Amino acid sequence: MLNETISRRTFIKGSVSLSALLGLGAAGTQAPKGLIPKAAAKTNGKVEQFYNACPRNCYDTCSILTTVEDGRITFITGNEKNTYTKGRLCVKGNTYPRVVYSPDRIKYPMRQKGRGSGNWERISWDEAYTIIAKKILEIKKEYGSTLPICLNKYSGNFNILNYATEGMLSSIGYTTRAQGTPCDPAGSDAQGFDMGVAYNNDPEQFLDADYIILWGANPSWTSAHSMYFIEEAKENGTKLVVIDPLITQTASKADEYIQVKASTDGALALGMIRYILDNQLYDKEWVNQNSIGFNEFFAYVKKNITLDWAAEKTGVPKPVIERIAREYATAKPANIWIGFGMQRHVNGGAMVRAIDALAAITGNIGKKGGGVNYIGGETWGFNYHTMSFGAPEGSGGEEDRFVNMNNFGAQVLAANEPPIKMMWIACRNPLAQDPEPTVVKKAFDQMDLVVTADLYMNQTVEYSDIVLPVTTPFESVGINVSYWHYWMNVNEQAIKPLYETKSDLEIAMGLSKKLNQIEPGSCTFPVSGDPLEWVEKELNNDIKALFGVKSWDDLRKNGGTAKANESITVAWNDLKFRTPSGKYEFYSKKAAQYGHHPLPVFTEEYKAPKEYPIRCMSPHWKFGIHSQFQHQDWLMAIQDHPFIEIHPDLAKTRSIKDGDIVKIINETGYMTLPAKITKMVPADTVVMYEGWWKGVNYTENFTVKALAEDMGEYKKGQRGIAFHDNFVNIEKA
Amino acid sequence: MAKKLGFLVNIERCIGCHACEISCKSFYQLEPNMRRRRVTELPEELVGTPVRAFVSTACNHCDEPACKKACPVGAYTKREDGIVVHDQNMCIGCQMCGKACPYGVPQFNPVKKKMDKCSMCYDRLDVGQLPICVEKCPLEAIQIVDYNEVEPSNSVSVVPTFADPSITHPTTHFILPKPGKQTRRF
Amino acid sequence: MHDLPLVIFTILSQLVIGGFVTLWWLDRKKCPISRQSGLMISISLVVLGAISVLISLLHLGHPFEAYRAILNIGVSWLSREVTFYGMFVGLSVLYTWFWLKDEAGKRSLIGGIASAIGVIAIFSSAKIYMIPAIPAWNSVTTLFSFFLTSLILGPLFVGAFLAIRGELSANISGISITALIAAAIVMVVYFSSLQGGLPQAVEAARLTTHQLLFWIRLFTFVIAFAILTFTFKNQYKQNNIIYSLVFVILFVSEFLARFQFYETAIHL
Amino acid sequence: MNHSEIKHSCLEERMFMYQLFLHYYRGDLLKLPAAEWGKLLEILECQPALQSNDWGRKAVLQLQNMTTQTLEPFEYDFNRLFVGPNKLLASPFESSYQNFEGTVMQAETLKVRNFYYYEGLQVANEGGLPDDHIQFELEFILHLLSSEKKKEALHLFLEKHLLKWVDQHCARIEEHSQSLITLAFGYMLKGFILLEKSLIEGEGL
Repeated sequence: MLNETISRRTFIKGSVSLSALLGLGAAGTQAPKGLIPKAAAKTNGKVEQFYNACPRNCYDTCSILTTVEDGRITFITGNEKNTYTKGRLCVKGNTYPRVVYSPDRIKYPMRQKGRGSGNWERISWDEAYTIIAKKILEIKKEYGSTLPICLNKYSGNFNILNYATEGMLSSIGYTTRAQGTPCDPAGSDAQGFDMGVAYNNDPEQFLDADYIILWGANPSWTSAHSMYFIEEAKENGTKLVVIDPLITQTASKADEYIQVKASTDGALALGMIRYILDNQLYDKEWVNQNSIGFNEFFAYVKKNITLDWAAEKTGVPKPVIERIAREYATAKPANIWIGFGMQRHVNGGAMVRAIDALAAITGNIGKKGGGVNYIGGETWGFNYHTMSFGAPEGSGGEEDRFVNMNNFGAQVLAANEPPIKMMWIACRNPLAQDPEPTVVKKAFDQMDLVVTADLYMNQTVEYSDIVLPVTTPFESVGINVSYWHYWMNVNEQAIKPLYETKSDLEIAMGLSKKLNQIEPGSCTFPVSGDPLEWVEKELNNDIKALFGVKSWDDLRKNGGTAKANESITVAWNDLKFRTPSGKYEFYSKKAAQYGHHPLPVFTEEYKAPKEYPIRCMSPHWKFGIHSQFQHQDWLMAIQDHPFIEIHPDLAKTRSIKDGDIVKIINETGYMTLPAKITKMVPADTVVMYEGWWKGVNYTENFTVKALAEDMGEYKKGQRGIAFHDNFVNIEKA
Repeated sequence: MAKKLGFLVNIERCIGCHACEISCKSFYQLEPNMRRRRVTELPEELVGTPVRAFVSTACNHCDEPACKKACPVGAYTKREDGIVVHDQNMCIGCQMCGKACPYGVPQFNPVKKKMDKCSMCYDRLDVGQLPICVEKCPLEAIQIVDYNEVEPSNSVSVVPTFADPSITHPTTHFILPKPGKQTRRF
Repeated sequence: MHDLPLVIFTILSQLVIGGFVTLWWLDRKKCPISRQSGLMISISLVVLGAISVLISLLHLGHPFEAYRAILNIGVSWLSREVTFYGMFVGLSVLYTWFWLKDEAGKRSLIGGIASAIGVIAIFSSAKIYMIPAIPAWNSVTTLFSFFLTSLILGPLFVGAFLAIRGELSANISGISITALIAAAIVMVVYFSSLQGGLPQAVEAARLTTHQLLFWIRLFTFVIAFAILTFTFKNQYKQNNIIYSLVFVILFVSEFLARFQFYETAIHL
Repeated sequence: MNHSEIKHSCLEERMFMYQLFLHYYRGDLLKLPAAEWGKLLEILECQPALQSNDWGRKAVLQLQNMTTQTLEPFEYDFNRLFVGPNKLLASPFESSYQNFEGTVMQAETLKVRNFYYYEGLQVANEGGLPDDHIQFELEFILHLLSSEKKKEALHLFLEKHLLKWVDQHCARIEEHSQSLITLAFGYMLKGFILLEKSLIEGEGL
């Protein structure tokens, strides 16, 4: 027991000295209090419900209903008032309670002493803002502009208010931006050349389709809510055809699955077109009235395309091509959904143009339930008020400078006059998600300051100087729409932000305040404001009319979700295309301007080098969206390690058995992971799913070169990456 | 006539997404490895052509529940509507039910030190709501059926990996996927 | 391994019941057993019985609520096992009391009742495991092997005890050899039925025979059999050392067999 | 010394220790200059509670070996253990131990919150910080210690909360600590909690 021999006097002296030493009163007297008298009105058992919006980079962009008891979330599910979400979430959405309350979240602003050292010190927001602001001003002074500051932000959170980060950086002057997208660029350009812009039919219209072709799309994993409508349609007698090099989960549900050689989908489409033209199955009237360049295209096909060639090229037997072509051409309406994966090839844009042409000659464009559906942006007409403040007076430079997001590392390193010295990273994990991660790391090494805003520790945070903790959707305000369905979803603040987390908008205001404190007028971004006012400012009359809502608050009170007016849910219903000619352009001068063939011709696929004969594809994984969600332990409990899918025939040639550790290697890099032997992949291809980073020291991009797609500059400023033209060799490790 | 409630699992519609499993876990705030519903992968050659197929199973609310016979404290009751309910208050955690169940349904909860299993959300059913898994399946692949009223003609009572139904007469039925046409290169 | 308490419990309870029946039988047959020896054996059986009960509680999530385990006696074999084994242990205490009081008549009566209940307890115990969910268990061989464990270990335990006390007058080797031969037959039948059974049973057989434990079990079994056969005709060799040795060898052997019984059980 | 005096001195000593840990977990010691550490060590060296058990002595011994070099990694290690941004190696939240998956703001956190409510208190930033951060629990204990009348509540809170998880917390510190100071405080806390346990057992209630 306690030692009685030490006198009380000594002891009291100790106690007093402790307080004096720390310059604080005894706890509970002068020190800032953690505990305070309880507010009188507090009672237990208060249950509230809030509407949230899942802001992830996902077709489904769900409307969420969040149950909050005593200020903490107890259940998160779909909003029944949204007929697309239908009250249900995907598996990832169901893990949101854990995302919010995992003890592993980033809680406080912190500074790392020595990039990658793991030596972090906690700093206040004020200190963080000061460090960043001072660096910005220092750079501005040294280089005469803010161009050495580079923003790399993309799709981690598509809340419209999150554009505040872009806005804040525009508000300090002209900066360097990671431009482009690893997502859809080639396909979006293709649809841009053909129709003016990519524009898709409402996915709820799968119910109206007579025939559905899912072309390189796997909605079972990437858009479960669309899959519901597809299954419903199937049950009503609609035929579902899936064209894919892999037997995906969706292909497993098809009435007919066609295994096409990767990167030859364009040849298949052109073969089908040849058959349709030969057999007079095309819609002459539609083509005559609504398109230009059909005759040139017709002539090209007649001259260059044969069914035997198509069969040879694609690996799909001629009779199958003929049958599918006939079925597709005679079904009314027939619906094609082109997946993003299909265009991640060096000829991806050209292939999408060929498929567009297939839909056009059969008159399926502009029809309810039909269409050649890829992506759309018709509901995104917000004010983007957060980006509206412009550069401050006297900013150096004339405009923003761009580096290609898809070749980020190399282009950052190559940038000079001025070089890039500071990086701001938000809603992205480039060290895991970019090709050639080692080069990206080198680019980081060149920086004076790397600031990353994130929810969880990941490779990019590990290699940053300052990390800023951000809120989950449930802790901030926002508004979301989808690039696929036609709903607008309100995001209410359901709970207080945990720890010291802040939204990108709050961070933008805070930094602007600090910049203006140090150097008045150095940042045009507002220094304060209620997020609720900010979000109201996003809605203009057009978007209010489109969705039939009076205001954000009105929508919040009335179900939290609204669908756009029917008039826009059928793409090109008015057949007024947004091309230079106003018609569907089989012959596109615009395409020629950008250095492409004006017609939807077949361009050759990337050929496997001799040493690396096996294609390694990295499609999306069902328990993650890029590098998000996969690391959550609820999902790790289902699948706790990455794997590579190998066809038994291929495995045999390398004596690889199920579960063996396999080394995947090419000139860019290598990694080792367990094999899963399966007939779901062809024997010339292996598959490693995208976005796995937790618990391994590699990412699927270790072997991916920054090989460009054929298109992307027209709509996205930069070409995309041919992720799926990644060739490797494998061996038993 | 009394009801005979059972799950009808439509494998044709199931995309193996695990949303049923995780929504149940989230709703009941179950410990990480506790699952009242589980999604398992079926053999690739299930319907002849190779496909990715999954089946989602929970408690099968058997007509002759082996758990009920094995339980030494009588924690199991079979309600009139056929739901097999496990009373966790009575359970002493002997785990015999888990051994006796041909489907290994009752799981030992290492925190509560008691067994745990699906109750078909009977408290929700009793107030006119659907079980969480039924309500939350994005594909509407799980249904509750009163087998005394309808015997779905296209359903079967057994799938590969599912134990012989003659042991406990489970009420769960399955709709098997229709084999699609495949043109494969390999 | 979380079934270890059950391994120990089943082995001990079967040993205790077997020993008890042997003691009662010898006593009833008027084989000369001193009061002191009878009391000592009886007490040791009660102690082992009590230990077995305590160990069995270890596999419960809530050991202090174990008393409720008799509630479902109408249908649950586990309830029955608990009830009958509980009764058996209770009666064996009473039986011990009559050894203490040296009341041969009451002793014989209570012993008889307890023996019958003990037999029912082993029967219930075996029935718990004869469930279709675990094909390797779901056979009458489980029942036989449980009784045979009792028959192998019980008499030897008492025999060894009496031999040490110098009071052994019956030929225990005979019973044990018979039991071992029966056990060998059951073993053969068991493995051939596993091989011809459901995939889970085949897997159980494969797992069992692929463990070193199985070969130790077989080896100890054969050694014990050899020693016993060697001593069968030679009363002089039926001494305390031999019986103690054989008991220990067979205890290990049976323990390993039971351990594997649980360990390799493959659920449907 | 008569009986009541012993108790009195125990109480003050306990308050000192709780205060020390409160300051520690609040991060007040992170910026303490090397010279001040010397003074703190002097105070610690004459604490009867510390000297009375192995862990306390071990802790003081550790701190006596302190040099300016050992001071530098202290903050980084403190953050790795208790603050982030990485996965916390020795989470300071009760729910990380009491909740099976370590999720914060669950039933376990609410129980702590209700305890505060019962005493008419709440976390200043309620909802923003899980109520069961060790810093709040320590502050709450200091509040309860300040009045003889709250003894029963104090014992209940210690038994149901702090004493239930701090052992595991200290074990994780021991496992992951890379700094002499965090390890010393881990030892010190472990030793102090042992004393608290025996004190409560001794006093019954």
